[in-house]
Amino acid sequence: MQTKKIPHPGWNLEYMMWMFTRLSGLAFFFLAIIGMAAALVMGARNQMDLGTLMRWTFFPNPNHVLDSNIPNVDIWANGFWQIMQMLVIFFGGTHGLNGLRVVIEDYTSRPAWQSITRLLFFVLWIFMILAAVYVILAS
Amino acid sequence: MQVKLTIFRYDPENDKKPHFDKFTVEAEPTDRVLDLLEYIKDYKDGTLAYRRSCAHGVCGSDAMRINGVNRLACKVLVQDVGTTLKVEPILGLPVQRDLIVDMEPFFDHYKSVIPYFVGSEEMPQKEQLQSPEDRERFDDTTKCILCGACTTSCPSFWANGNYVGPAAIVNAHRFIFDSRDQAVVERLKILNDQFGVYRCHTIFNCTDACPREIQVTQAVGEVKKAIATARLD
Amino acid sequence: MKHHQYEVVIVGGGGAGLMAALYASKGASTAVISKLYPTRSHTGAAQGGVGAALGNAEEDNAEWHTYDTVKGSDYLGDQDSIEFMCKAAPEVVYELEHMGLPFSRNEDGTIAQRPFGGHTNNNTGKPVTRACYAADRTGHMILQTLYQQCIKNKVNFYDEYHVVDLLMSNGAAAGVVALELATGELHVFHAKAVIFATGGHGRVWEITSNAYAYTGDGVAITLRRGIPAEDMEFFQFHPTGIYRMGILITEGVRGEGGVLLNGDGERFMERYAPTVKDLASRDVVSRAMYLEMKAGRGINGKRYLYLDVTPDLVNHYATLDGRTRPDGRPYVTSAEEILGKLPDIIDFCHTYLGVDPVTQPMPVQPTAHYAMGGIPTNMRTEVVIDAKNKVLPGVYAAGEVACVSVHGANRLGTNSLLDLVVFGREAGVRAAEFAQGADFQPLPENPADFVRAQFDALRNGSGSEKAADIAKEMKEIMFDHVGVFRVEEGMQQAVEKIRELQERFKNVRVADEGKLYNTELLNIWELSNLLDLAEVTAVSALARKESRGAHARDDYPDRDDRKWLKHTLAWLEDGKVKLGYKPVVKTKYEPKKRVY
Amino acid sequence: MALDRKVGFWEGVRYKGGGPMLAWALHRISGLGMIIFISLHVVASFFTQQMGSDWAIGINIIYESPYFQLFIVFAVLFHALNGMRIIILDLWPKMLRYQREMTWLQWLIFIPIYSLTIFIMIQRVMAGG
Ligand SMILES: Cc1cc2nc3c(=O)[nH]c(=O)nc-3n(C[C@H](O)[C@H](O)[C@H](O)COP(=O)(O)OP(=O)(O)OC[C@H]3O[C@@H](n4cnc5c(N)ncnc54)[C@H](O)[C@@H]3O)c2cc1C
Ligand code: HEM
Ligand code: SF4
Ligand code: F3S
Ligand code: FES
Repeated sequence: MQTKKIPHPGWNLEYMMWMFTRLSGLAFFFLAIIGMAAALVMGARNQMDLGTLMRWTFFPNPNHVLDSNIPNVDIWANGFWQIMQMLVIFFGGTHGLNGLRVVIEDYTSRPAWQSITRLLFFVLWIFMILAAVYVILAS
Repeated sequence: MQVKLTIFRYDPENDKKPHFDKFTVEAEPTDRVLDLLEYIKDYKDGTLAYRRSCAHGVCGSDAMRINGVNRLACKVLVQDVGTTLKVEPILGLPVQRDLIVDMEPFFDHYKSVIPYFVGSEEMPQKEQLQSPEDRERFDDTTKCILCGACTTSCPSFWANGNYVGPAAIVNAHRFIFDSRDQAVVERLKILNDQFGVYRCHTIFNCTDACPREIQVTQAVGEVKKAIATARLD
Repeated sequence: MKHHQYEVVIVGGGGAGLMAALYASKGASTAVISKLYPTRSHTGAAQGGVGAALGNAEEDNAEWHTYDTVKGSDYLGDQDSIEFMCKAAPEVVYELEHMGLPFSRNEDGTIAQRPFGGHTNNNTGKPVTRACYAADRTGHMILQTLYQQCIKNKVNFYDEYHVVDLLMSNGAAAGVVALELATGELHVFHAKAVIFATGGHGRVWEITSNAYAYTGDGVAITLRRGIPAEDMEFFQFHPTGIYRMGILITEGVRGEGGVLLNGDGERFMERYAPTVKDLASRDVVSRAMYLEMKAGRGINGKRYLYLDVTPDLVNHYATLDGRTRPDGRPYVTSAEEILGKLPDIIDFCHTYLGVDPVTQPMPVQPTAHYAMGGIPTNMRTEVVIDAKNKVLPGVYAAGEVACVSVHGANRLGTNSLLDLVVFGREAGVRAAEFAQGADFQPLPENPADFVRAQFDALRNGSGSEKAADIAKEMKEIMFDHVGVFRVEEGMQQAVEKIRELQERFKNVRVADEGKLYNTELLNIWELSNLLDLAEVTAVSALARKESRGAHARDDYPDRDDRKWLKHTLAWLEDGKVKLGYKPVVKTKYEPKKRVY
Repeated sequence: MALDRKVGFWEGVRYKGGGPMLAWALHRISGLGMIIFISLHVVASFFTQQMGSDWAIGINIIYESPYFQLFIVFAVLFHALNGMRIIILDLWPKMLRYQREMTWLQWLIFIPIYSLTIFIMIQRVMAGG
């Protein structure tokens, strides 16, 4: 059978989040590779505390690596890494919180509950992103 | 050889709670589990209730949980499952008596996905042409006998009875990928929903359970992809 | 007790019932009552194909189809009905295709067809491709497609309602009584017209391809209400059932070139049907197999033979036969082709035999398969109740339960599915027409009493007999003595035995006192139906002193057209079988000796 | 009158699903583990930075403990690999036929990497890190 184009069946939250989950999943791989490579180049090799390495990789923020024995963390504090941090937190937070929503909605069939949980999640999501952005910019 | 069966019993008229009954029967290795149930019903306990008809895996009456997995009792032989058997009703549908569950919710989901051909209403002069390749495209999902083994093996369905379930998606797939059908987008719209394909998390129990060896998860995946990309391929 | 009212009530949700429902619901309020979920009906088990002279791959026409069917019926079929059915065949097949039925396809996109036993090119006598198929799941596809269309057309279904009685007033239909399985409650359906489409009764025999549900309820119910049963001695034994289980292996296997072999490895059908060999009609093949096994040429002397479709062997015999494809190329098959065309058969063999048909032969034996006889009807599916074809107003029958008769003494493969759709449609149309021009008959007083009495008897038996034992003895004696081959003595024995079993049956007792899903009560009630049908079958068979089609007697090996070219009618009166006969309808085909 | 349709937790666990069912359960657990951990962490960092409150330090102590690290490494690694498998299957549903092989492959990649990680971590702990 040949590929056949059909009208789009419609955009909705579930559809968009499904797509977003897959795309962000892919994005994590790239972000992680870039982050990890940079962290290693910049000194994590000497350290190899996995927790720290991961914090570097996923959230390259001076705050985050304070307790390492790498003295110079200033190089992180530039615009590029700030954008990377924001991307990670945006993707991670959205992917993860949406995942949590999916899990909860898997187990609730009552529509009333659903609107409440959705609102809650929305608030949580906004708060988390704002908090993260604040932390990033303030450091 | 002797086979020991532990069978789920529940009779709402007399029992408050379900319990298990044990039976021991003489059997050949090539006997079907259904043959054992028939023997028990004939000679040991006539009150045992279950559904069956064709006895060779084509009518879909006797889906039940045999040693922890959904199977058709007429399609498993003693030699495939061993001599200690635990037989229970399929999960996620209300038990009406013993191994009989209420299939209505299952059929309601089935009916919700436009599970019928939509074409022109005119009286035909000749057949609509379809190439063997186009016919092959949806062959797998035409095999479904609506036994319910897949849907009732799916943890997502257990968790949430609103999920249409793999069987309904399989039957939608059968028409979505039929080159003659004209209601493809309507079906995709129905499945592009919170309780449509998105409740499937590729758990695969459905494919393992399907007695017709339909690639159920693949069918669900193809529908997801058709929705995601607005393409049929 | 609950009451319902519909203009047309259809008993049975198989191919015939659903087709009738589609048409009846266009003109009248309609309900389908079925003891199984409609998709569990036995039509779903049909494998090989539905016959229609589309002529997609090679020359074919309805005339040939008609002649083949008449000849196949051993001239007992009513020729006007047969002609009607064969003419309607291409049209209904196209209609099914437009309902979405996924037929297998030829390269040019048309519906694919395969050869089947007894279907021939009337000029050459060679097998013709006439069976329209969807792999080896044709019946499944028909059943699913019709059910889907019923959903589309919002037909009313009463699923898992077991019809147990037919109600009549003023000599016409008034409705039916049904037991709702889930609650054990009796329901009365008041109707202007009732269509019976309850399928066959193969469970009378020990080895059978038929479902547990095939207990002849329709015929038994009508017999009890004074309606005769026609041609009950003609029951088809399909040559190739899986040894000991009876599960059917479609004739399509032989259509694809499969060959029957005896214990000496000989293709014995050459001796019995020199032209079409393994594709002779079913009665001929079953009889030949029986003779081979009787002569000690079963596999290892046992009572089975081999059906072989391994590609090498198929190609070997295809070359010897000079078999060609419709386009003239020599016939050479491969493992892939066989896998593609017979997937379910291969699956059955894996599951139940541990045999791979692509590399190993399958052990087979004849298996009780199809009831040619049943409720007598005319061409318009109206039930007729005497030798003069007096119509019983408002009662219709279609499908395997009916005897139109298009199958006569022996049904050709693929003609049953055709029968279902053609006469199912006819029944729907006719019943709706009837309903538009008729009033509801008043319901009889206490409509459920007759059934209650039957159930009470089952509940109050002494309990000294087990239903299962009686069933087993009935099946064995019927298979041994009223099976593929029959002789006076054996059948006499069978009749006596069945009568004895009828007596013993009175002592059976239903242990289950519950109401919900009391399957035991219904199974035992079904056994009472089987016993009645077994008796009618054996008595009808004993009376017919000739061999014709599926009724093959050792002591009367020849067909006797002078005395026996007539349909049997059997009434059940006060537990006794009364026989009568009616003439066969002949149009243009004079009886000839039947050779394949 | 019929028995409720609800499937209890243990009832569900008793169902003999295959490898993919296990993978799904682990994917869920790891995903939830990560998001809960990250949420706490972000909130904690926020409070630490803003008001230097002490409870953030408590959280840091938890996630710096070796057991927690074992879990979180497991979660990240498993979730990433399994997520990748799911994405691939979503893109090419035909691969679902080779599901079994894919699951094998996934474990084949997972086990050495995770073992190596554990090995390194244990080594560090032994070395008095
Ligand atoms: C294994 C097998 C293979 C076959 N292959 C072919 C083939 O290739 N080609 C061919 O032409 N024919 C074939 N046949 C024959 C053909 O399939 C059947 O004759 C045909 O399907 C019968 O259809 P039906 O509609 O009359 O009955 P069914 O489809 O059996 O339907 C009977 C219906 O009646 C209902 N019912 C019965 N009793 C009651 C009751 N008391 N109350 C309420 N409802 C009741 C049942 O629930 C069911 O819905 C095959 C048959 C078998 C068994
Ligand atoms: C390489 C990285 C990642 C990939 C490839 C990935 C991929 C995926 C995919 C494909 C799903 C959907 C699963 C399904 O529909 O069944 C998913 C779900 C989920 N992910 Fe991730 N993910 C990654 C990282 C993360 C991270 C960092 C978090 C936490 C913040 C996270 C939390 C979740 C959660 C909670 C779910 C929902 C679980 C469920 O529905 O069962 N994921 N992930
Ligand atoms: S897809 Fe398979 S398991 Fe599911 S209902 Fe159909 S036949 Fe049964
Ligand atoms: S088991 Fe359920 S989650 Fe999807 S793959 Fe099958 S439907
Ligand atoms: S009895 Fe028909 S599928 Fe098992």
